[in-house]
Amino acid sequence: MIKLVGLIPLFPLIGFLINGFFGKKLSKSISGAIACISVLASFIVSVLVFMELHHAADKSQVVEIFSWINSDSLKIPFSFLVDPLSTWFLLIITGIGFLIHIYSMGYMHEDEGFSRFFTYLNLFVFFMLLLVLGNNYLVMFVGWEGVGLCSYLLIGFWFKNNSYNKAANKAFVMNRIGDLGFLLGIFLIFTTFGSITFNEVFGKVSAASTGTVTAIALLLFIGAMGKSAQIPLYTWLPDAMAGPTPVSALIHAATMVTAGIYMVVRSNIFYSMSATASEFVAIIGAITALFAATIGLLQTDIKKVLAYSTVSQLGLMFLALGVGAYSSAVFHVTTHAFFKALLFLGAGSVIHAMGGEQDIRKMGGLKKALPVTFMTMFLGTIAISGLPPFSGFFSKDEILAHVYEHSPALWFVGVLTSMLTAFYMFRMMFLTFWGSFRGTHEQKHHLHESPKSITIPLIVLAVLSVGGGVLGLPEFWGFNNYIGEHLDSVIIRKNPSIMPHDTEWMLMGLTVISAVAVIYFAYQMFMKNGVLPVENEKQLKSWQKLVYNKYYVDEFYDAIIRKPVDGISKAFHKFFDIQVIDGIVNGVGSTVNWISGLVRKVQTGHIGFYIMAMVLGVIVILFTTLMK
Amino acid sequence: MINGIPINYYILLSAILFIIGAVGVMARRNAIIIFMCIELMLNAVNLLLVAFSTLHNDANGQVFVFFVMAVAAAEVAVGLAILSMVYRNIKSIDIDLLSKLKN
Amino acid sequence: MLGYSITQWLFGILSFLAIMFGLMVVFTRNPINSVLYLVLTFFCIAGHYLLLNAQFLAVVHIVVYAGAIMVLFLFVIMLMNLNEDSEPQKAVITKVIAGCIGGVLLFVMVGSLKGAEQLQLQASGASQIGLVKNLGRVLFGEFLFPFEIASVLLLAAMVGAIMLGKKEIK
Amino acid sequence: MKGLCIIGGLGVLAMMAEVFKFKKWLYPIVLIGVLGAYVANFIEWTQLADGQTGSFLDHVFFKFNNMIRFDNVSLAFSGVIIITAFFWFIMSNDYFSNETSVVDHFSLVLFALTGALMLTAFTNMTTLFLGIEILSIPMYVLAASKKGDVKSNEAGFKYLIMGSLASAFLLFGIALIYGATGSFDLMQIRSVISAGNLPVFFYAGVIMMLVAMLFKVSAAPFHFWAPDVYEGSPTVITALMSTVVKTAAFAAFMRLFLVTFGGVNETWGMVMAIVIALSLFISNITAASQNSVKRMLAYSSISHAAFMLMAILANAPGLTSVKVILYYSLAYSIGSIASFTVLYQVSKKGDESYHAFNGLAKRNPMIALGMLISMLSLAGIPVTAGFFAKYYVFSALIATSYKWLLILAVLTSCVGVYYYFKVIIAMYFKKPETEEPVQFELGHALLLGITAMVTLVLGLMPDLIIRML
Amino acid sequence: MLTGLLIIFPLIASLLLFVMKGEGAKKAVLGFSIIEFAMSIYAYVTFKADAASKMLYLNCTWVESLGIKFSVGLDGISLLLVLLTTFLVPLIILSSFKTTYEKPNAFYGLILLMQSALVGVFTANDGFLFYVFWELALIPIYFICLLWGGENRGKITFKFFVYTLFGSLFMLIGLIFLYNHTGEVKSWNVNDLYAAGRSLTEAQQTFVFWMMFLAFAIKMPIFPLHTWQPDTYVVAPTQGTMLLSGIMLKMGTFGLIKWLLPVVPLALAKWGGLAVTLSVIGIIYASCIAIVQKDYKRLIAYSSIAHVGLIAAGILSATQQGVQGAVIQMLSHGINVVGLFLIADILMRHTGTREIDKLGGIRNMNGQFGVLFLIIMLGSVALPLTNGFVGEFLLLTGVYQYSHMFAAIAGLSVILGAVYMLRSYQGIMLGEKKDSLGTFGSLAESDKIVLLIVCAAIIGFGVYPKPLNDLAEPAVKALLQNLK
Repeated sequence: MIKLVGLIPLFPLIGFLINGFFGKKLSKSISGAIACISVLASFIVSVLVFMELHHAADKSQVVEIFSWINSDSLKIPFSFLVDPLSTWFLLIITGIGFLIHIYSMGYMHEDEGFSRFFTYLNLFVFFMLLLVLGNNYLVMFVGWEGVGLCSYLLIGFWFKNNSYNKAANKAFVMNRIGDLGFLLGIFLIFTTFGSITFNEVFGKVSAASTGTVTAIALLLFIGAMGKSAQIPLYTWLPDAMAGPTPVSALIHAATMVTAGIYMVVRSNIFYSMSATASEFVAIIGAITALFAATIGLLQTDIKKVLAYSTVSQLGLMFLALGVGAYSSAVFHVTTHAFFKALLFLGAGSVIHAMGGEQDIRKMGGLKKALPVTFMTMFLGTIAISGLPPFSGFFSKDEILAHVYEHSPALWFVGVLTSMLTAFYMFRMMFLTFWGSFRGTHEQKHHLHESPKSITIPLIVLAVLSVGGGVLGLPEFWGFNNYIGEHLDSVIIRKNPSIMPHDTEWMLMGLTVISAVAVIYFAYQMFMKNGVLPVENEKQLKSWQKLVYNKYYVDEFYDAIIRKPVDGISKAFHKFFDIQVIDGIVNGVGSTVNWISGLVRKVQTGHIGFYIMAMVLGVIVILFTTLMK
Repeated sequence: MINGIPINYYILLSAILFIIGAVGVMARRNAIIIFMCIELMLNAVNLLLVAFSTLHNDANGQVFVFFVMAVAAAEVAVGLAILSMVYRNIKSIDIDLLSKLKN
Repeated sequence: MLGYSITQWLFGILSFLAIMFGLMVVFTRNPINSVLYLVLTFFCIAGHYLLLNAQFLAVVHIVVYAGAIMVLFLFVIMLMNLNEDSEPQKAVITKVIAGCIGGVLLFVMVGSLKGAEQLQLQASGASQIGLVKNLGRVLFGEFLFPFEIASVLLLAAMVGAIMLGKKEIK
Repeated sequence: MKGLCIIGGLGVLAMMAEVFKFKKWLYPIVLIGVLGAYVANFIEWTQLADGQTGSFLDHVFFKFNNMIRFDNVSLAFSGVIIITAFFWFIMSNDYFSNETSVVDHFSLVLFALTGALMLTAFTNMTTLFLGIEILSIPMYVLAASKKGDVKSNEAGFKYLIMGSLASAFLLFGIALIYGATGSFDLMQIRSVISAGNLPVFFYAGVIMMLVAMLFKVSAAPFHFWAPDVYEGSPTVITALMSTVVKTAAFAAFMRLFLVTFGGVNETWGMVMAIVIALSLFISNITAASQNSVKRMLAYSSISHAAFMLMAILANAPGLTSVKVILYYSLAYSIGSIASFTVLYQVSKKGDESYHAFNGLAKRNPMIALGMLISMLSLAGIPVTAGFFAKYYVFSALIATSYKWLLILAVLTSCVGVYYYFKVIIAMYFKKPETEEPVQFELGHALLLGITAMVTLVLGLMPDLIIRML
Repeated sequence: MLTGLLIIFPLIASLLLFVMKGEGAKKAVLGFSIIEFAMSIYAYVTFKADAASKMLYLNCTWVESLGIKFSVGLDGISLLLVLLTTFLVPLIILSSFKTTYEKPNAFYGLILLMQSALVGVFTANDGFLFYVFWELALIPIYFICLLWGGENRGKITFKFFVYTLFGSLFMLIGLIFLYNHTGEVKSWNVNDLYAAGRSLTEAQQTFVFWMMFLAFAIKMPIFPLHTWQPDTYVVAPTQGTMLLSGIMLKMGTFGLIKWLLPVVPLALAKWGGLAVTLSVIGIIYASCIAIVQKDYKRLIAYSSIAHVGLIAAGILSATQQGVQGAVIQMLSHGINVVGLFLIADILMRHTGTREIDKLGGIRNMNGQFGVLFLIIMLGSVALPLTNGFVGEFLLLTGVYQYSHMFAAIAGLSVILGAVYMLRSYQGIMLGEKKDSLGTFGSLAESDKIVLLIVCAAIIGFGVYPKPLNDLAEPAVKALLQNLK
């Protein structure tokens, strides 16, 4: 089956092609079915591959599809790498992808772009699979940019709305900034090691100087920053919520945004060689985690809350990567994929029920109208808040333990982040599902639980969110950390934890207690006191205003990047190009004309002058040649 | 030294006459006088040729003078014909009036 | 006389006169006077020819220039009735410039004409080259072709002059 | 030599046409005569000894007491002159039929041609001088030949005065050289030069002759007469001046300065370079802002003269420079004749400006095409003859120390393209004032066809000419 | 033989066209161009079978006295460019079917004439022949622009003509200089010129380098010699613009590869940095300007400057990847830009304007067009699995080996390119339809076919560029051997 790994991306590609070419002629159900089946087929193959690899002796198998780019020493085949890391991600992508495809059948049913949506979605899955399957950095980059494209297409799915289009453009451009870093990283890898195939490169790393490795690691990390929405390239992600909700769930929560983590894990050898780069990754991750979490506190759009939460969680994962806890990061990717997809899908269900309304100030008391949604979302919220024994608890705890080992200060940031997370998540839950309904009558009239195609994925994901923790039970509890073992062959593992068990217990206890305390505080605030987010921005206090407006980062970027670039461009165009350069060119022409006008005057028409000129000419010539 | 006179003197003399002619061409507006000045220049050349002819004791120089004379005569004939035609048209032989063609 | 031979005296006087008359040609206002001065200059030049033992040439010179060409000039001047001092004059500045240019030209020429001393001097006095017989031999011998072709020149001049001179017949 | 005799005889014959009343037959007779002269010339060419690519002035076919000598080079240039003259006669057929003094015109042109042919073959200062005068005097008359037109008078007058002055300088130069070398014979002068030890005034003589010749080829700063005379003269006469006269002047120039004074070229090299630079600059720059196509062509002829002078300046080994000039003068003559033919036709109403060409492509596409090709050739665009002409000049000059001239030549060529293309733009782009087609008579159309073809054929196979010498 | 035929055939065809009348010419010219394409495919097959096949070479004397030969032949690079030319010309012709031109026979005749000259440029193995074809290519395009162009064309096309001629005259001087150094028996043969160039001193090489570089830089165009280009592109008729940007621009880059790189290695080592700097500045500069363009055609024009700047930088880096990338990118850019200009033309025909601000919401009216446009745009921003990516990646790799910094700066075009392309796509296609716009209608069959072929090529060569690489790689390798 491993030899047939090419089938995994092939199925979604076929789905894409069918829907792309014939989507309009097919009925909605057929079109959706094709998309779902193609992903399901991939999932099945993935599972088979996963199983086979699990038993195989060779944990890293290369499958070459065709020769792609050849240029002297630069040989880049289009080939896939099947190893524990890629298969793990294959499962997440195809699995969650399949659920979301199902969900979308219901969610997008009324949309006129139904088949187009599935076309894009299949294309996304295809590229995402390429990303994780690629055997070299360039194939990875293909997937990398490809998912960026799909993200662009899906954010701007409702292309009649120009603000959505702007968000899509923003996402694409910001990703491209990261991609440039990635690309430069690839170049550096190529010039240093003469190859960009993973195994070849990793085999030679030790020969390279630390400086080069740091440079490579940082350049690659720039790519990750873009894709995984880290400071300073995170602002596109909240805007990306313009896309349909399943997209937010699949792309902007579960899979694409974790590509950065995948890449760092894949290249972990560089990071483990370079302390500087690791430290940098950790700090960026920590800052992002905290920063995004604070913004999340005051958001009123249900999807925006989740978006910032995603950014924050991604920050947490990078923090893990920075401290060398690669498998913990993958673990958190996995659990995060479960509960964040769940939360987004739940939110989608709410929005669906509310007729498109996304503002939590207009919701409230939906618990009764949407029981399944409520239940599943509630489980997801608990999971993300890190309460045991939900999956989030295990993954987050594992990370925090490793962070503590590395630096207590960062650990404190992590804990703070998870407290904030618990707070705003419960804030969202309380405001949405409890209390009284604050929307219009019409909305209230239309409130209803979503169809099966929506609820079933919710339930599945809820189960996974709850039980996902078993994949990585803490070692000091005496369990085998499944993920850790699984990824053993691809990861430079830190030495097993040397912390005393009681310290670990204490840390775990602290985080749980703090989370519970925060939830209680939220409960007090929103349930007991019924505090509502203010309607009008003017009523906010100044610090709140700052946070509410996301620290004015967008405005800041606008002022220091977009406007100057536009200004410079205009100056280049209007002044430099037209006036200076073309001015010089045209100036040559007009100068010729001008001189011509002058020289013409010399031809006076007076013969006396001509004669004089001639005689003068004779004099000058005689003088210069003979009077030396 | 020709008959006791250095050749340089002849060269100088004809140069002076030549230049007088040239100055005349430059300084006068009357076309006829300009023609005359050109004749003067040609004569200066003739004188030089004869002087060199004697110096080299070679008849070619003097024969050449004949041709110069023939040409001078021809030029004068044509020149005066043109002049009279110009005069017929503009009733003047002032060369400064003939400056329609310019720039 | 004063250490100069008669030839030298004659050379000096003729040269002085030639230059003076030459200047008068240029500076006289009345064209008729110019013509006459030019004739005088030609006579001086003829004198030089005699000094240089070019007797035949001197005679031809008088006949062609003084006798034919200058008469033609006179005819034209009279035909056009330019017998006055009314000729418009060039601006003084032009004249000054012309004079200056002439001066500079003289300077340059004098400078460039030096070096004639190196020429090998021929025995002189007994020269027979200026005689008709000798000239005729050269002219109709070596210079036959130019002589013949000069006829074309004269023909062309004649045709041209006639063409320009005659009235347009419509 | 036979060619020269035939042309001269034709001139005399033409004079008699009035008296003997065969005026009507004169035009065909002259055409046949010119063709005959070409054939005679060609026969002489074929009778030349083998190994025609020998050094200059070898392979004498005819000579006359060291006065005139028809060698391979002179025969080649004679051929160019005669064939150009033949084209010219075709071009100016109706000019003659409109003219009252047709006989005089014919004889004058033929006499001028005689002079031009002399200039290709002289070996003596006497024949040089006579040749120049025989060429010039009829041209003075022809320039002034529109008797009632003040402009034409002015042109003739200016030409005459300036030409006489140049002759005076030429003569002074000849006299000085005679004084220094004791001879008028070019070969003898050359041997004296190679013996060395010349007085300074010899060099002055060379310079004066150079000035006179530069005047004849209208190089700056001795070019002032050219635009005025070209503009004032009747168009066909201008065509004659810019082709036959120029070719002849260059043939003479070449004999003097490549052969006779070749030994002292360090004297005149730098002078020539500066003159070329000045000519290139002034001509092209001034041409750029002209409104009259005729005047533009006058300036362009100065610029082409500068290019040909570059070939002389390069003084390339063997016959290279000569070949270049031969090729260049042929290419230029052909191009000029074609453009003057068109100009002559479209300016019949008196408008010689660019407007006269407006919309010519619509009014008569074939003629416009002919003009287009000649303009491209004059501008030096491949694969026309004009391109190879320029190419040869460049390649001759690049081996010398005057490379800076090339840069200037390129820059000014671009300006040149500007004014040639103004004509093209007018023909193809501007709206015509009237839609009525321009009628061209068969002779002119044929002429344009032939010139266009020759231009292209020479552009594709330059060896046809280059291999001749 | 075959190569000679590739040059001669369009020439004869164009002469035939000139005597044809009106509408018949349209079909005939398409037929001719397709036959030409088929012939070039045959050449490709022959080349694949035996690269040294006699069929591919023609070598006959032209001007014997100067050692000029009519010597043409195909190597990997020139074959690719010939294929590009013969591939694009039918598309260009097809794209004109919806536009009615006055005197179509002359119009198409000139296009074929141009094709003949272009094939000549790409195949010439003789320096002089190269120059002649180089100039010849200029004349038809000049007339295409002059006669069928837009507003103010007289001045603009003239500027274009003189500007490029100016450069090429300097190239002529450079070539003659090389020729004069080819030893006892002068020769214009490309290998002799290479040898001559390498025998020069550094100062002489520098002279030749700048003389030739000027010509190529103007043709491409490289900053700051580019100002003729946007105006000309805008004013030219669409087919003229396609020819200019799709093929003619490659003359400059091709010239760099074949006629400059191997000739003057010393000068390249010394002055290449400056040239690369100019190219890189041009990339950023043109990209920036493209961002603020209002006219879509002008935007593409500037984007073309940016692309070609990268190509030039890649070539001048003189690395295998750089040059090979340049070759590939030349093809990709040719194909993409034809598509983009056709889109500009379609916009103009369907809506009467190309101003981005006045357009909008077209995707609502014609989704198919929206998708085709999207694909071409993505090819142009070099998204992976489009043809643009392969070239751009190799180019940047090459430049990176030359200088890390330049690669980083040049890489900014990746971002800026996305900015202006997406912005313009959004402005034109997305959002709500503007009230001022009429109905868009459906695409004409001919347009649709061209766009589909272009899209197929974009994706096809993006996914599987091996055929191109197989041709380019050995040729570039052999060329770079010359540098050592």
